[in-house]
Amino acid sequence: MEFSNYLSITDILVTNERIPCKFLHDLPKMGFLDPSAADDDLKAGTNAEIPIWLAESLYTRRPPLVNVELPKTYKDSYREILNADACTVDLHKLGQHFYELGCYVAKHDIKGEVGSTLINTLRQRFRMLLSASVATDSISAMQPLSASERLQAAAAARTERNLASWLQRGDCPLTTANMVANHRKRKRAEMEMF
Amino acid sequence: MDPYEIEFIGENRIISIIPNFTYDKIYLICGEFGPFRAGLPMNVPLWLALMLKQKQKCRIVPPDWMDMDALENIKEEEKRSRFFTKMPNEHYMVEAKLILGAASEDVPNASEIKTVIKDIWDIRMSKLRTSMDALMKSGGGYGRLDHLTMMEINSVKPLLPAAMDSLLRIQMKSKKTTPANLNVSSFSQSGGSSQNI
Amino acid sequence: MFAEKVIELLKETERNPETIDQFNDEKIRQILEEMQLLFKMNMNDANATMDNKALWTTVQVRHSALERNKRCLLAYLYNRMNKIKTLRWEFGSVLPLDVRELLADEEYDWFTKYSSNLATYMRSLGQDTGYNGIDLTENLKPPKSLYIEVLCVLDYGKLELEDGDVIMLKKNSRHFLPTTECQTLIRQGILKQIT
Amino acid sequence: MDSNEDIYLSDNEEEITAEIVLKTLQSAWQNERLAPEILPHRSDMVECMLGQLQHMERNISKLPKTDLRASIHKMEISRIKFIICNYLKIRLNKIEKYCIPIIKDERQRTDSGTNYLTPSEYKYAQEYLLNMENHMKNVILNKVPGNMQSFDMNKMAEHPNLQTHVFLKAHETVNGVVLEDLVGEDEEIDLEEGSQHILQYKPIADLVKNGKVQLV
Repeated sequence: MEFSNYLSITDILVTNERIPCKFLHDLPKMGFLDPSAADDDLKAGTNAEIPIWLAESLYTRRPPLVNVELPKTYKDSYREILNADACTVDLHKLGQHFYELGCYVAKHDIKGEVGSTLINTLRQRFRMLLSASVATDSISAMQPLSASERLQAAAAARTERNLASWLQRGDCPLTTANMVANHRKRKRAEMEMF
Repeated sequence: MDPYEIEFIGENRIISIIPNFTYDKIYLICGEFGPFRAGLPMNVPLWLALMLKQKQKCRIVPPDWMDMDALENIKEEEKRSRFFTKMPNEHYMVEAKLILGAASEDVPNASEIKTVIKDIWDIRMSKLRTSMDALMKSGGGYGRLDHLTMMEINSVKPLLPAAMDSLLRIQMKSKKTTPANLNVSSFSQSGGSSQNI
Repeated sequence: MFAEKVIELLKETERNPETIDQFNDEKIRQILEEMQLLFKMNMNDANATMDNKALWTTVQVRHSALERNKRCLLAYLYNRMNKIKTLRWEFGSVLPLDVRELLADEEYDWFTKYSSNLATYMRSLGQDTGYNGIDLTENLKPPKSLYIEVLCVLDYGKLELEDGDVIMLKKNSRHFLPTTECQTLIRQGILKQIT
Repeated sequence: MDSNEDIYLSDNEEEITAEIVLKTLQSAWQNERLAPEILPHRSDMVECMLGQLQHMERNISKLPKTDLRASIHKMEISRIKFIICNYLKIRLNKIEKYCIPIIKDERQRTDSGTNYLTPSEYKYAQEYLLNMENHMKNVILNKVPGNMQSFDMNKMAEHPNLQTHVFLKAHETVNGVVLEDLVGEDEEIDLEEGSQHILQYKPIADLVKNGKVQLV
């Protein structure tokens, strides 16, 4: 999980995920927030899925304009599965930003069960990251990982590769800078298209 | 860090060589070395030893710890112990790789020695993975890692610290009761203030 | 939904983390237009809140959307600034034309300013000891040997070495050179180390 | 070619050898490399080392090109230049990334004379931030609706994560380091001389700065 900040693209994409909310007040001209309604205005009592950034901004108004509800992935039935054996779950399918989204909704979960499920899940799945980092078939080992888990496993795999090549090689070769090489590659690919 | 940077740090270790030339003392920034007397052992930093070896100006004296019996003992001890045992040298893998790579003819039983060092390394690496998993399961906030060498510590970066960071982050975030407004301000300012001395 | 175009823009950027894309002028213009429109709607509704109090919350919701758009646009620009910095460290202060064309005019201005600030800083290094500055884009890797063998990848021309010797770097020619004098050309992809 | 002549540092009269300067610089480099935040600068060490290198380079130029000693000295110079370049470059990276809080903290530190940045670094940081602000204004901020055109430093600021976990080796025994535990119970640990740990950076930040521990 990245240390989030105002200019972080990752964080912006995470806060674009939708969560279910219940509107507590009428919102004139905001009917489009609920795709199932045809009215121009949004009525109090409507349920709709809206992006986290919007939900947070509506929730923090005084008085709050919405109630944030738990997405089903964080409700009892899923929590039971995760707590039993988190390693059997395909987080990529369940929610690419499982932990990040979980942190947002955990604040709205008074009993604190979401938070402990997240921690449990992370602890259990650490060994999946360990094995994904050394897996020979890295594509299938990476498949069930969430977006942030994939990044961590990929970074660990890079460490493994660097170490393995250090153990094998005698020298430390100088190489073309990364962006230089990539731009040259792209240019070559573009030229070949014509 | 890149393994080559740790190798670079390890190259500062002092080892013994037997030069085949005679020369006055040399005054380097990292210390004075010599005089060089053909046939007489003397101490130099590892990087200098390798440079002279490459120019065929010396023979490298294998470090004391590069000895079959000693290494077999270490290997047995490492297998037996739940914990990491103390290595004869905090850059053992760097020294082994460089000396055996550039001057294997100077080391008696070089290929056996290479194998046993690799065995020790492998045992320790697999122990390291098990202990990382145990650390995460048992708490994941703090760990003591005596006797691990820098190269070994580096092999768990960024995986272990990143996982511990995530754990802490989830604990902090899911605890927060008052959410801040996302687009108006950054919402995880926990690491905000810098330290003053 | 609000602020969707800008998300497309960011997703685009995420797809190619290793290269910089053409500055998306058109999409940015559209997003700025969308913002002006939201703003205008808000001005109108704000004036009408006297009659309809509930409109005030609507105004606030739109304002959140405006802030969101602004945050996304700045993040897009900032992400590109970081890539442009990398260009300076890797290509040097002169960009190849095909790369330069990917930047907006303002971005190229920023590149130039970044580059000259960096140059001023590097020149200031070691002044008290008689060095005329230190180039921090060199010595990036731990040194292993003083000389290395290199292959020239493209026709580069003359290279004058510190000792005064001049060599011709022609495509496919091989040379044995001091590491310190060819490391930058290797980074720039003109020479390749033969191992 | 005597480079081990004793050298004096301007701000304290203590005699210190080039060898010690190099060791100090190397450890400063390693800490800077591994710490999340910018550390107090060691430009005294950098300047001193550059002086040594300069002296050395002058002497080498008097030796024949193929002289063995010349090669050895050149190699050592290369090694030290690598450390210096890498050290300064890592500092620049942090200065750019965290420029807003760094400049803010630095202003207070300058008043008390405990500044972390060298004058050149400070100038670089200010210029960098100014360029960033102008660029964001030119491309985006000046074109958004009137009431939201400001460049808000507090929002824009990116802070180093001081709670990140780091590896360290204790140079001397330090007792009673308090780890913040979120469950509410703080844990106290002792760092014995020579022991190694992984823990949060924040509680040991001062120990890094005063040299009691080394990041690894």
